[in-house]
Amino acid sequence: MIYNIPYIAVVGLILIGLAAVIFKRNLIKIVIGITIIESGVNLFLITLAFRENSTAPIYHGTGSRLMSLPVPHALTLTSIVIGVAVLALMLTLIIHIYRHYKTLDVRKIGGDEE
Amino acid sequence: MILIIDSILKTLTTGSGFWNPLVWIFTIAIVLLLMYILRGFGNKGYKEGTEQTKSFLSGNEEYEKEKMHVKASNVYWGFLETFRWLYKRFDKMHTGNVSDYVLWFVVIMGILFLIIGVI
Amino acid sequence: MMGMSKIVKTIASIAFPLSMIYGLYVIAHGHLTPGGGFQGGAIVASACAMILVAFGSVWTMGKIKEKHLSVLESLGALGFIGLAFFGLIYGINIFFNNFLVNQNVIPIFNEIGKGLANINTAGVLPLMNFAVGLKVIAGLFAIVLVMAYATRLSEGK
Amino acid sequence: MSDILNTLLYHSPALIVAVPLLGAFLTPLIGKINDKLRNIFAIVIVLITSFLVYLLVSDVFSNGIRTYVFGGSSPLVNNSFAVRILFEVDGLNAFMAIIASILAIAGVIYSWSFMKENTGLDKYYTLILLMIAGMFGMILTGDMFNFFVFLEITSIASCALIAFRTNQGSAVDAGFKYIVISSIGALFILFAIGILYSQYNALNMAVIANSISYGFLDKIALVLLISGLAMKAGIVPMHMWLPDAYGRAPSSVTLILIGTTQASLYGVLRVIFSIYGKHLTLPVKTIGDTNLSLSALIGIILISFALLTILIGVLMALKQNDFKKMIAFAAVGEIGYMLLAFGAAITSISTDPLTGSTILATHGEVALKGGIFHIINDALDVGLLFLVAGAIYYATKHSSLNKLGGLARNMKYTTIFFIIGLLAVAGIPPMNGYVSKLLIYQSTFQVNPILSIIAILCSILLLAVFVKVFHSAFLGPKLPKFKDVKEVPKSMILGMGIIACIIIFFGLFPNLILDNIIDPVARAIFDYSAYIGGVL
Repeated sequence: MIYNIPYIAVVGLILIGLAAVIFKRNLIKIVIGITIIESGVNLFLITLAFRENSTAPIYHGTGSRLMSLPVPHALTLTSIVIGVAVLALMLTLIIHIYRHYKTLDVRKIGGDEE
Repeated sequence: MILIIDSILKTLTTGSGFWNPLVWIFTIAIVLLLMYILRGFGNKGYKEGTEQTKSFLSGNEEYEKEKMHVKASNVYWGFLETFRWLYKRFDKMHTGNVSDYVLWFVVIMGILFLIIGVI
Repeated sequence: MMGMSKIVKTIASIAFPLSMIYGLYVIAHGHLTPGGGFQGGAIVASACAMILVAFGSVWTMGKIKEKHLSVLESLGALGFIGLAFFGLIYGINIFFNNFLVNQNVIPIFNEIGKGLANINTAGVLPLMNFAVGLKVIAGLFAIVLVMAYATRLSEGK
Repeated sequence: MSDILNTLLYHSPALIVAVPLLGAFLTPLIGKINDKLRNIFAIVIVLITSFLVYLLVSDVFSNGIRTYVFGGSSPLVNNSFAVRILFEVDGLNAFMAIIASILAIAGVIYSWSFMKENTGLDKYYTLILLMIAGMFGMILTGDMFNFFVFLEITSIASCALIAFRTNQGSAVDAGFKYIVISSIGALFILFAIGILYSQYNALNMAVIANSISYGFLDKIALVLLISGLAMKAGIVPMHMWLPDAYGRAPSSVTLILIGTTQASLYGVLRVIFSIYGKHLTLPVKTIGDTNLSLSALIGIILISFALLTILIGVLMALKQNDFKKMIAFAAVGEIGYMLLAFGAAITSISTDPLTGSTILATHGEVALKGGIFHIINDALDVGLLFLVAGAIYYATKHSSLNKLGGLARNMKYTTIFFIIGLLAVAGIPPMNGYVSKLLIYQSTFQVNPILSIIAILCSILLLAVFVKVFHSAFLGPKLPKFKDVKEVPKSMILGMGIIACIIIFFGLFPNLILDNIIDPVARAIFDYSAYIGGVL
């Protein structure tokens, strides 16, 4: 049971993020929701890498040779890097949106100007 | 002999028929030629730039150019009017709100879960 | 965004070199310890962002221009892709080939497995880490700088 | 000479992605020297890439699957673990690469004049080359996680390009919507990749396809992959981002966006046909005496999505008054046709009672061919129409159809290109759209007559949509405010001309294309064991 807690947390994080994206009106909160979904997925990948009594995958020469899987760690890192880029892009676009529409309410933006 | 003609004609067989664009072009060329010949039987008295070419609006004056052009939103007015009940729903669907877009995604994902996961 | 008080400025200028060195250490030891180009670059970029917050975006924009950063960023990316292309030319001719390991051209990078904490191991990996680090430092700092500058403009109106 | 060609051919899968990437990072440095040089540089980079695509494609169609491993020589480590990143190119990948390269060439040439009046063109060319690199990466990769990375690269670059005209609030808004949608979709795809990795300890598509079983977690992964990729491909009712993004981006960007959308569609096909290909004939449910197999289930799902997509896309297009938004909705409808064909093909998959292998019925084969042919036709037709819309915007600075009129008198070439695109999209002979739609109608009629009736009806409505555009933009009296409108510059005509020539060529010689390109692709899609054999 205790090993399932991370997976429950993953599903919880994804659901919280989705709820934030769907029900919140502020653009910044929508972005926060996406970031929460992303942390949920990252947590899932990290959890996959875990082995009991394992160490970080660094070559020591001596000691315990049981290491956690390095591949999901690499995946998580890549996904974090991509997440940073997406986050920066979204925030930049929000700055522009605020300049044009003078609001961050998701219902009030996006109409055609004509 | 028939086989050779067959293979030239049936460039694209679809199971129940065939399609050859070259034959089609040949046919359309003949039809165009016929049309041109028919056009030659027409009245020779047509002159450009006289009152013959003026639009006939039941005797009224012709409007200016901008007003004469039918606007895009007026085209297919009847069709759009008939299906207004349908378009009302479509408009309700296309809110232009990004939260709704994600909501549709989640709904579809849920439906697919029900269909694929449960069955 | 205007600069903050004198205390903040002093502390920031003391902490800046320390965090800078720590970030560069993480970049340089990317192939030996956890971390690497992106992580170290993010540390250095956040050190720069700290300076930005303390001294204000106008002052920082006077010191360093965004277009210089974008050139640095291009150079970092070019270094990474260029190293990958060098793999095509040397050795067994594979894209992303680690051409500096087990060869006789530049033996300094040849020492894989000899000393565990030796920085000259692992062939092209440290070089790629440097390239990625350069790109991340320039890229992240440019993003933060431009955003701070942009919000300054909208507040001024 | 042939030695160099052989080396290039050997490395072509990697170089097709790496050359635009290198070009993308060199562009800002070259842009510091000279603007014209930078434009020429971008075009040259795309031409080199297309040449590499040509080499790769001609080899794949004659010699079969080509696998390229990064950083090593064998895909397997210790004969068991497939940890290395690899590109695996079979007929389907090669076919998508052809589409991507045609769109990339036309888009880059077109943007020379089209974007001349904008500032920040260094970044524009960097982003467009990044987007092309990401698109090729998505198409060519044989690794699930790599697919996700390239998906994100493409969506980040294209989002920045959609919002390129930051002085228009609607463009920025469309970019924001696109990035929200695509990042959420991509995160769910990543989640599915994690699920698959946790079970089969591999990220390689072929290895996963080899060892996949159809348990509960695989079902979840299938749902997540299909719904995430379907959203990126713009399938109703997850299409709403598409008219915004297509309609508000610069036209040259829209052209390449079509390519990325179809790369996502390629992802759907790869997931269904290759990764889950082993279990397509698996009976999942018994109702009475008949077994409902997975292929029938997925086929019915795809067909119902397709009908929704066609109907809503076309009906909404009829109502729009904005030129580009109208074409965007028509593009949604066109995606439905491909999906309809693939759905019809999947329903006809069954197990051969004698050999036990999976076979495709004859009408399924025709449907598969029609669907594949329609992918390239849709990209060309809709792309040409978007370029025409861009040309009209360039000449008149209007995109609302209510304000346009009488342009045929001033812009002859553009009008001709529009007529070609109109006939092709509506499926009028002798354009290419007719051939693929004919195949689709024929095959879906054998699945269920109602499907093909709806398809034909919507095709007629599509013609009506574009007749409306033709009437209100090109016909009518010469409006006084457009007195001084001139024909667009040469590079834009060249960009449109390339696509128009290909459309006419495909229309006049469909058998050439069908025999030499579509047939191997149809066989490659269906043959999942060959795809697995490319790695293991």
